[in-house]
Amino acid sequence: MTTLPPVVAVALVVAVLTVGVYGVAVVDRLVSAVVAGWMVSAGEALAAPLRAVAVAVTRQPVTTEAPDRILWVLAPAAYAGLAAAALAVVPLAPGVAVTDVRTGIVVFGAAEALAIVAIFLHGWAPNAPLPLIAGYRFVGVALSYELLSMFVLIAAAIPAESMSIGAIVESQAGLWNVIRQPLGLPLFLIVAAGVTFLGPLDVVDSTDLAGGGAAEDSGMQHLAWSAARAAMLIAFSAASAAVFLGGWHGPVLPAAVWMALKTAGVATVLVGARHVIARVSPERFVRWAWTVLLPLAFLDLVIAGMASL
Amino acid sequence: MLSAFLAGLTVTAAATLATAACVVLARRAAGAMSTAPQRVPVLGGSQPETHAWSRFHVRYYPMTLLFIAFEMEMMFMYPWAVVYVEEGLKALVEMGMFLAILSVGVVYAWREGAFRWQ
Amino acid sequence: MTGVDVAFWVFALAAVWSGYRVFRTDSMVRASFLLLASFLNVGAILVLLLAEYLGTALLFMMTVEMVVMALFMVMFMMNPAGLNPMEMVHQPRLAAVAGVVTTAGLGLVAVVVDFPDAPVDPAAETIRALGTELLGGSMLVFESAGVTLLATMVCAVILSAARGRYGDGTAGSVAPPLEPGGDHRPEDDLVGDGGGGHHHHGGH
Amino acid sequence: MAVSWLARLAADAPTPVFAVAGVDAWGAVQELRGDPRIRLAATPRHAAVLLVAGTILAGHGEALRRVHDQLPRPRAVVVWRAPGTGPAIPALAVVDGSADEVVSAVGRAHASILADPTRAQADLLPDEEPTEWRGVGPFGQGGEGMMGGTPYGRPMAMTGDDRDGLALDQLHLTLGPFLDPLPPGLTLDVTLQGEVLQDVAVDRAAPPVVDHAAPGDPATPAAAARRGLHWLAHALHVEGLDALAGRAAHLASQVAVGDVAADRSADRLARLVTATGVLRSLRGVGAVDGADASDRWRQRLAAIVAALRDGVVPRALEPAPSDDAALAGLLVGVTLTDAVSTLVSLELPGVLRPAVAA
Repeated sequence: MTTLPPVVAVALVVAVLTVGVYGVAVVDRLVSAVVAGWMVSAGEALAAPLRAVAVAVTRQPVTTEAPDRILWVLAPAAYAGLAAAALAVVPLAPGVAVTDVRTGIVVFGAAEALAIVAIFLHGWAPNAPLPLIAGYRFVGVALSYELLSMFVLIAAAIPAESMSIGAIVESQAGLWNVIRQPLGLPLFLIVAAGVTFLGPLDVVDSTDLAGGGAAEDSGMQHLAWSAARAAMLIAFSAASAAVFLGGWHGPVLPAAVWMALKTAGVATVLVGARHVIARVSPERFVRWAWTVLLPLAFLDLVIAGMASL
Repeated sequence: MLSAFLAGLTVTAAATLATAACVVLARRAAGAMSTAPQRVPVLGGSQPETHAWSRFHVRYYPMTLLFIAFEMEMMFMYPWAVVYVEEGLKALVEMGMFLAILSVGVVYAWREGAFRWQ
Repeated sequence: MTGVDVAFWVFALAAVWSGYRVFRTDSMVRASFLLLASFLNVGAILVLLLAEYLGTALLFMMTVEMVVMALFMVMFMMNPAGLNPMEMVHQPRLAAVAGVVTTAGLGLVAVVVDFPDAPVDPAAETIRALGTELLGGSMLVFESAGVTLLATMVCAVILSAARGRYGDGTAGSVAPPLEPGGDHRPEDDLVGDGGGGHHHHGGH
Repeated sequence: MAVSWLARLAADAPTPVFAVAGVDAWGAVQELRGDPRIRLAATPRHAAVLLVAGTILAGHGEALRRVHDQLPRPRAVVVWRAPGTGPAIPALAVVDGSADEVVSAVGRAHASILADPTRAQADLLPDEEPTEWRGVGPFGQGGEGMMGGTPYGRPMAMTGDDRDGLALDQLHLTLGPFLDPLPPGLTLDVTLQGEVLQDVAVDRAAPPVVDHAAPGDPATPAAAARRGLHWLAHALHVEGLDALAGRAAHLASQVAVGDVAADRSADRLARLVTATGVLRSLRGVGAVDGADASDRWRQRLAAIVAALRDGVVPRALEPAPSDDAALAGLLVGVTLTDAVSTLVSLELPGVLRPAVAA
């Protein structure tokens, strides 16, 4: 287990997240333009994130009556920090890992669980009805998808004989987990959609609650939240690529390039899902998660177990 | 190993602090506080009668209790997964039993309608 | 002092400080998540002790548990966000005495007892050993835990779900008399005209 | 110099707009979702420009001023097609022309407040807290006891009974009249416990006089299709499908100019909407006379396609439920999420149907 010095680690993670968040914003612009049937030039798409930043910087961050100011600042900060933590346990190339520890998937799961706290607090902090409702209904959804995440990651750990994500990647040298454990990736993508509340699980900052958790966010407060959300999407895309899509394994191209391509591919799928899959009501998702998805996760574990006997 | 954890912690702290700094600086730079009419929560033009913070009636509370029990079980499964290949059939059978017991709990809860909004 | 010592003191002080803040804040949400912060620091200390799995599992478990605790705290506590000023402690004098005595007792144990000094080899396969133990000598314990948790799940559903398969959970329930041998008072029943029983107004 | 560079960069972004529309201009506002130069925000907090369109009822003056003040500074107001009878609001620009003109005006207003923030518009309501509370009461919380104060000017929520035997706090809220997800002119007085509606009172705006969005004979297939597409754009937006909403809105503007390619696009749009699974996710929500929200969506989609492809003026949907009490009854006991989905799917007389018969 080689580790990077902290300074290099910070530089690496910050660079990946910055490029990733920028890329998510560009892809989001392109996909929404395609779905809406608009023409958008490449230059315009590339400039879109910068312009959005400029708009946010020029707006006043509004406060509400008696908000919890500390938690309101802490929520996006913690969410971004957890995205960095989740990305840190994912090795980006052989030997290029910040925290590829033996308990990798547990640390990843802990970051995912702490993200629930950050998202709940973001809804709680403004002391306003619509964000509060959004925060609470998210927790119901989150506690339901959390079990799925534990199951599919444990299933991936079985053939690797280790909880380290680096070892999980190594175990896929012959056959990728997406084929060996076909239910793993779809279930994990549902979890990713939940943590970044997009597409079918767009239950937090949703339009049916006039912006929901972000209904009171303006200016930099909103930008920080959106950027943290995109960062988490990148962290989950990288984890999906490493755990299910063989990580850096692939012919011809260098390892890091494969990893980057697979991460970008998963991120594009998730961003696309945001525009073409309708929201499921939280109540129905909770019922569905426990009665349909959880048995599927059991099945995933059994398949993984059978294949590794 | 500890150095890897230290690197992870540094990365987490750096991202957290950088984001917090952006928000705090923007709030400082905006100068004047929000005015009283600006601070009213968004409800489409009307005012709320009370504060939003209240004894919030969570509708999925039976599910959360079930979740706690289930999650505690799951923590046993991480070390189990690591030795699975080594132990082979024994591990499969044991975990099968374990999961069967848990499934009984979930099926029972489903039959009693515990996943419905109360 | 080694780096590990420095880290230990940082985490230990952070754990104690956030534990102390739990009792100084008026907001139930802040209290829950300050307690979580305390646990996170304890988890970090476990990692420093090279109990890698226990430490990281503690982070994971405590996080979701504190989320659920926060939900229930806010549900049932009066003035959950502490918007109105209030006294957060009951029986402060007794609590202070109990606190001092406990701290002194535990402190004495910590100082006086000669703890074994048996550092773990960082390369030791502790997680593997744990897994083998769960499938070997401790298998019965492990399976009993499964049955116990099943009982927990069933009880949680019975106690909390308002409606079951056979209809309203309170249907036919009769409130016990207030005094032993006293008369049953229909107005205490949970069912019926909504009188009595469930007008509890929280409190802390 | 740096600031002007930033201002120019921000001015090039799609302008974030919060729209407040009278029933007569609501359709025209929905059509703006098809224009990439602006972005209709779900909350005033995300907007830089307030667009006030059509006839705002005199009784909604305070609500309008409150929404105006909720926009972060610097803010600008653009008024569009106002008949001059509504509540007065100072505006940076007043436009009476086409959608294209108003989008340009909105962009110019944004650029102008960015370039010179002194041009931005100040609050309309006085900077006063809802009630006097500072220093009142033994602990200065504006009252006595743990629940009796009015800290920060507002009282605390109080408990009420509920169906599962718990008696937790209720929030009494008025949603609207300018809440983005609600149909225009609709105000809901709700009592919420958790996210479930315990009590609902519906208040609808009086039917307005004229519909600018679809001038001419409303009985033409094109006008009917266009009105259907306005509904679809808003409904897709509420269900979280903003990009598809843009497509629906763009199609509406194509229909308006008599584009012949519109009929094939309508077919494609209906297929795309079905593919999102929105019809499946709305199944069982807000059933009236055996038809749920999903059925109503399907009927409306079919009507749009029929109007454009076959030139059939669709039979008007049964306005259901028939009265406000029945509508309120439909919403009691469901979550706010489902209540919004139900309202969006319904054909509400006096709300979605401008007074075409007049």
